[in-house]
Amino acid sequence: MDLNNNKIIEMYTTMKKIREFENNASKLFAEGQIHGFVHLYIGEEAVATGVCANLREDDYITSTHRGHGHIIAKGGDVKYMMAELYGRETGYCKGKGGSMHIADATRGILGANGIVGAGQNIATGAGLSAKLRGTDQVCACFFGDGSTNQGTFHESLNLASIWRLPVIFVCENNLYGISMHQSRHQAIQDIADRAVAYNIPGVVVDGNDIFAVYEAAKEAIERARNGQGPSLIECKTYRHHGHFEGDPAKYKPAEEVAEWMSKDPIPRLINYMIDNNILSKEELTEIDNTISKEIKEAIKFAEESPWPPIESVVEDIYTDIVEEVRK
Amino acid sequence: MDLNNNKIIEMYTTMKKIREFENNASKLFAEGQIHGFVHLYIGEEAVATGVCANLREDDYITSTHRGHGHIIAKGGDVKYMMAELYGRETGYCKGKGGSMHIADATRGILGANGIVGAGQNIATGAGLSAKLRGTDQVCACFFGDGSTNQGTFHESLNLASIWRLPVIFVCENNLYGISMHQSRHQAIQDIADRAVAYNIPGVVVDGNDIFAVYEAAKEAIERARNGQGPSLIECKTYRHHGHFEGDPAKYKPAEEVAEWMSKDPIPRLINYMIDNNILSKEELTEIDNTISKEIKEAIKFAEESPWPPIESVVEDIYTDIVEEVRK
Amino acid sequence: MKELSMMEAIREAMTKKMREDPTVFIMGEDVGAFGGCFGVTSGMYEEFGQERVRDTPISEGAIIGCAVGAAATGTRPIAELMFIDFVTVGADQLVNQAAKMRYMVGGKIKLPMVVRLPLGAGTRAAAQHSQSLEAWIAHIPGLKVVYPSVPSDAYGLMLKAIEDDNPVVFLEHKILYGVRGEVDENAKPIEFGKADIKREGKDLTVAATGRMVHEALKAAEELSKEGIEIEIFDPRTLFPFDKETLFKSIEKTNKLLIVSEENKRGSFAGEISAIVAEECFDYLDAPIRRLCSVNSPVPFSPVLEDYYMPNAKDIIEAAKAIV
Amino acid sequence: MKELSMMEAIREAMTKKMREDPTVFIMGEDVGAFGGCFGVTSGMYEEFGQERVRDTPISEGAIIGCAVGAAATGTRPIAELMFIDFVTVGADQLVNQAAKMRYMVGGKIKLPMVVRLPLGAGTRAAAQHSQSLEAWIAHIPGLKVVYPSVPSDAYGLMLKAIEDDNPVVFLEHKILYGVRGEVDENAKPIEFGKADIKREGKDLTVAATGRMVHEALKAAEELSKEGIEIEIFDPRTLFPFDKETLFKSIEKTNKLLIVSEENKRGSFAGEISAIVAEECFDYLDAPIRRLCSVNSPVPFSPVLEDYYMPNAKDIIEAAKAIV
Ligand SMILES: Cc1ncc(C[n+]2csc(CCOP(=O)(O)OP(=O)(O)O)c2C)c(N)n1
Ligand SMILES: Cc1ncc(C[n+]2csc(CCOP(=O)(O)OP(=O)(O)O)c2C)c(N)n1
Ligand SMILES: [Mg+2]
Ligand SMILES: [Mg+2]
Repeated sequence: MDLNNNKIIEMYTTMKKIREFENNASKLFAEGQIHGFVHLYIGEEAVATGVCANLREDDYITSTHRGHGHIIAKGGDVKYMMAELYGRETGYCKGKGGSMHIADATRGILGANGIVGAGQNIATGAGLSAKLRGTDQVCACFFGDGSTNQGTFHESLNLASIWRLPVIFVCENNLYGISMHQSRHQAIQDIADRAVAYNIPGVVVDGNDIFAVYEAAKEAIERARNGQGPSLIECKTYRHHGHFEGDPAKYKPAEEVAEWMSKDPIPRLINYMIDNNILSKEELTEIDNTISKEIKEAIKFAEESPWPPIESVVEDIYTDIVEEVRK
Repeated sequence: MDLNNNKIIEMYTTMKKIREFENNASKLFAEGQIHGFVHLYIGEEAVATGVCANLREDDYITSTHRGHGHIIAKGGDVKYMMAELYGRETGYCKGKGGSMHIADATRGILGANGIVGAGQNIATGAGLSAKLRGTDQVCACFFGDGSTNQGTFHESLNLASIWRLPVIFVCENNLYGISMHQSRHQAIQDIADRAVAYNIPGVVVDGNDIFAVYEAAKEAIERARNGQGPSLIECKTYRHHGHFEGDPAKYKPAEEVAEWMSKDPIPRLINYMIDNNILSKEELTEIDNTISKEIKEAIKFAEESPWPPIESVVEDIYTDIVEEVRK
Repeated sequence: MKELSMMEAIREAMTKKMREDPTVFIMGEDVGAFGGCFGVTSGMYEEFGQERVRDTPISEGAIIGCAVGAAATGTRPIAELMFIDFVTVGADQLVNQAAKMRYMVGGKIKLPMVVRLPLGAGTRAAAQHSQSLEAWIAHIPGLKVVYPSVPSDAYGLMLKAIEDDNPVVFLEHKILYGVRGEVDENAKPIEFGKADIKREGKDLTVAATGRMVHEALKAAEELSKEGIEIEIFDPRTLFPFDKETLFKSIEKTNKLLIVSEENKRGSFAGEISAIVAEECFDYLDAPIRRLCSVNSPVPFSPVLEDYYMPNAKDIIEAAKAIV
Repeated sequence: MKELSMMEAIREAMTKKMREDPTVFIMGEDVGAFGGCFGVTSGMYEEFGQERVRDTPISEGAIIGCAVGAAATGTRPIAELMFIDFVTVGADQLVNQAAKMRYMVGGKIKLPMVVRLPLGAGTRAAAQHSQSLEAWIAHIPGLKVVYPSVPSDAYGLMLKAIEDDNPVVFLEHKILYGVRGEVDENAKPIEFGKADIKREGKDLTVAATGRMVHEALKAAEELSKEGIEIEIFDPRTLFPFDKETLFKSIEKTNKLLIVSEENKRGSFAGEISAIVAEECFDYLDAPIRRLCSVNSPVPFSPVLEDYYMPNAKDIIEAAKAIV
């Protein structure tokens, strides 16, 4: 493993920041501060982190309804994210998008997406664009197990394959599409097997092992950057919460939950770091405190931000037409 | 092989009838008797014939824009088919459908279809219906190589697989989707490999060998009837004409055409029958003459049939509402 | 008579038909033990089992397309999509298959199927989970379109939708799921194409659908205090559409305001206006007003979303400006 | 000045922009060496090669969705679908992604992309290859909608469409591909939202789009012989829509007939009627008539298809009945 300690600590910081952001989002939702649909990434932090740790700022990602983790991992600012969850003018989307649509074009974040399967298509477009413009940018495309039954999955992998597009398809197999266990929504165990249909590499990794994700992503991203085309990486993971906040997730058997809680990627990485003297407990506490402070500030920023002016409802539809849409 | 001579002769008759129907359709189109889009099945006759020879009258099929062969093989009457191509009142669809929409519900023919990939979904519905009604009917679903890149292919095979539906997915790989050679529209050689993605059997057969098709279909249909779920059969074949009548098919290399003409399924079966004394040349001529007469009569029937009355434009949209749609 | 929520009324109607007819079944994402995204099918899985209350993978095209094949071959499927926004994912199956199949084959196949589409804004769910796309559906020949605003209508119309031998799109406004009202469970199915006058009045006809019927009712209370009596016309089905009842109302009031949650441009509200401007013009004393949502995607922020949609206050203002 | 067919005008405009701007490219089924289903891109593959004139698999969702991603990241894709009927297969990508992305992200992404959709009946291609779905497109906030009726408009509007930084849907009536007319190849792009009066008249305003403009022109010749002068209003873009020019015409004629090949129910013709009934009512002397296609799927048989659509004769009759 060619990972130096700084990189490991950086990845830990990202994972922890996602966890902290999500725990707070959960609390704020329960308190009625945040409205709409909120899908949390708790438990899956190693996936976004391990993949994005290999990306450059000018690389692209596409995301899903469960997007907070991807966005933080790609460098999104939690202040603007939180303000967006609050629906404030200072949010990433000026309050127009909310949790399911956060984007930051300056960092190649092409947006969370409320339509299951939509990101796959968009990722092929970003890959094609990079290719046509002659850059070596790549696009990492995140999506869930449930979305691999949408036609878009199939069409996008096929397109990326025949055009050898620089796209890394990252399947977050968290065992469920809402209440549908994977064993009921498809007849295969490993989604990575679907790579066969497109003649591209398909690998399975332990999605709760940050190093495994990192290595698999590294290889796939190198391939993509070198013009060798797309890959499919299936990360086996688990979401700790319900599908959305408010879902009691009665469909999850208790043993399954217990088993996966014991595989939580964050304690796992902490143990590794402590055992290998990468970080002392004190240093860890310091990092955690910094994160905690950053999230608190983000909440404060959001709370203190103004609501968007109602006139802005007609702005940002087109680059040019504004008032005409009101009528 | 458990085929008796009568069955072989019956299959020959079907293939020859398709060929004769299509040759005439081609001529009539060139003469301006038939309008719109006409996609001919010439060269692919063994596929529909070999599959449908295993079906019961109450089994279902779904078809494509290239549907004449499927419909004849499933027992469609060439008289009503030809009248439909002519747009006459006596046609299968009363002139409302034309070549791309011929159906005969009394024989389980759920319709040709102008939308590439649409039949796959409909086939799963027929399979589900058979299952829910507790019958042992099956549905054979025909589609082209090009259509296997549509999302519908993926979604349907997945659905049929998890629900173990009695559907036989028959891919007619004629090497092209219009002008796109298979090697350019997907990165795999054998479409049957895509079965892996759904954990169902996938087999490749020589689609110009009526016996190979028959045997593969027989097995898949038995599985389906016994509740063992769907299968994917890829039949390698070739269309002799352009994509539609009027397409000069400049994209086909001459050697490729020559190679496939030499594999024409009809002479191949004739040779087999003669060599094995299944049929004498005289008997063959008699069959051919009967077919030729039947098609001539169908053309006469079509030509002499009246146009649909213009008032009928508002009929057959709903089972109940008629005049109200005019306004 | 029983007091039911809109959601319960829909569920009870489906349950009644499923008890009567073994060929009726439901399919959709998480409609089984989970009870559906909004809970509409809650408890039905327990009664009818997984064969008749079928969980599907996330494949809207396959759901509608499978329903088409099933309807064509002797069953009566009810397909649920989680949000009308996802009908875009299965639009071919609805528009080119379900709606046209019977016609294309010359009337020899019938398609008794219901597609249930929850719609509407107000849940802070943003642009891809809040649309009102009834204009799309109503534009397509071959579909019937139902849009109830109260539990008793939902009950009677759902009974009819399941009995109907044609593809019926059943629109359910999410915000109305909790609205309660009296339902006669022995009531007959409600015929399609029969509007309901939700309130009588003489000064202005207000044509409204779905949630806007309730906003209009609120507005009517206020306006009445000021001596303005609006008549509220609820078509209940967009196709077939009950022109006669609408025209009769306009003959009385001579004025028409159409209220709809749709984006105004290309809305079904526009269709209603066009019908009246063509066939009932001589009774009109004033321009036909349409009060619709802004022509923008649905915004997330509560302040923007509330402003985006028409409400009782807007109706009051518009009514006063006309009368 | 050069005489070009509509198809050539579209091709020349695309070629011009592709020469000027290396980020413009085309993708679609068989658009390469084959030249496209109707031949529109014929010869472009030879000039620009397979990278910029890209054949795609049969995956309409992927085509539009890929264009969205490409447009968001620095290129200017032109996506061709073979028939507008197939937009149902990629409707999510057009409606929930292309149209809404900019809004959902607060204006921080722009999507300069063109989606070309051949439409219309008259080719004996039946119900799944003949629709006029412009009402669907125009209903969706976030899209611009262009519908030219003559080669010079097609040329100037296509230049503008490619320059525009927003998703533009470009509608091409198949029957008009062969229609010829003078085109100034040095002409400037035509601004969106500027209608064109295709013929002046004082007795009746006829609003028409696409092929119906030509039917109206034929009708005008006949009517003129009988002393009736119709004014033909061609909006050229459905959104933005040039109300001012339409209202000015109605202020003169006081009568409006809208002619469209769409199914009447829920048509964009209805939207035009509703705009006028709301904002220009006082100038109207007569009911607003809509002359559209029958509310049926498009039938195959030539006799039925011809009857299904409005033609010059129908326009003459309708005009006489109004004037
Ligand atoms: C086209 C579409 N269908 C359905 C939904 C509703 N929906 C939102 S998330 C979800 C489950 C997604 O499962 P998966 O892809 O495994 O992602 P996960 O939620 O597990 O991260 C569903 C069905 C949607 N948003 N879009
Ligand atoms: C959704 C859709 N996209 C495109 C078309 C246009 N089209 C008709 S047939 C065809 C090629 C189909 O190829 P394949 O599936 O291999 O069938 P084949 O014609 O070879 O029998 C295409 C692109 C269509 N009818 N429907
Ligand atoms: Mg999942
Ligand atoms: Mg083919």
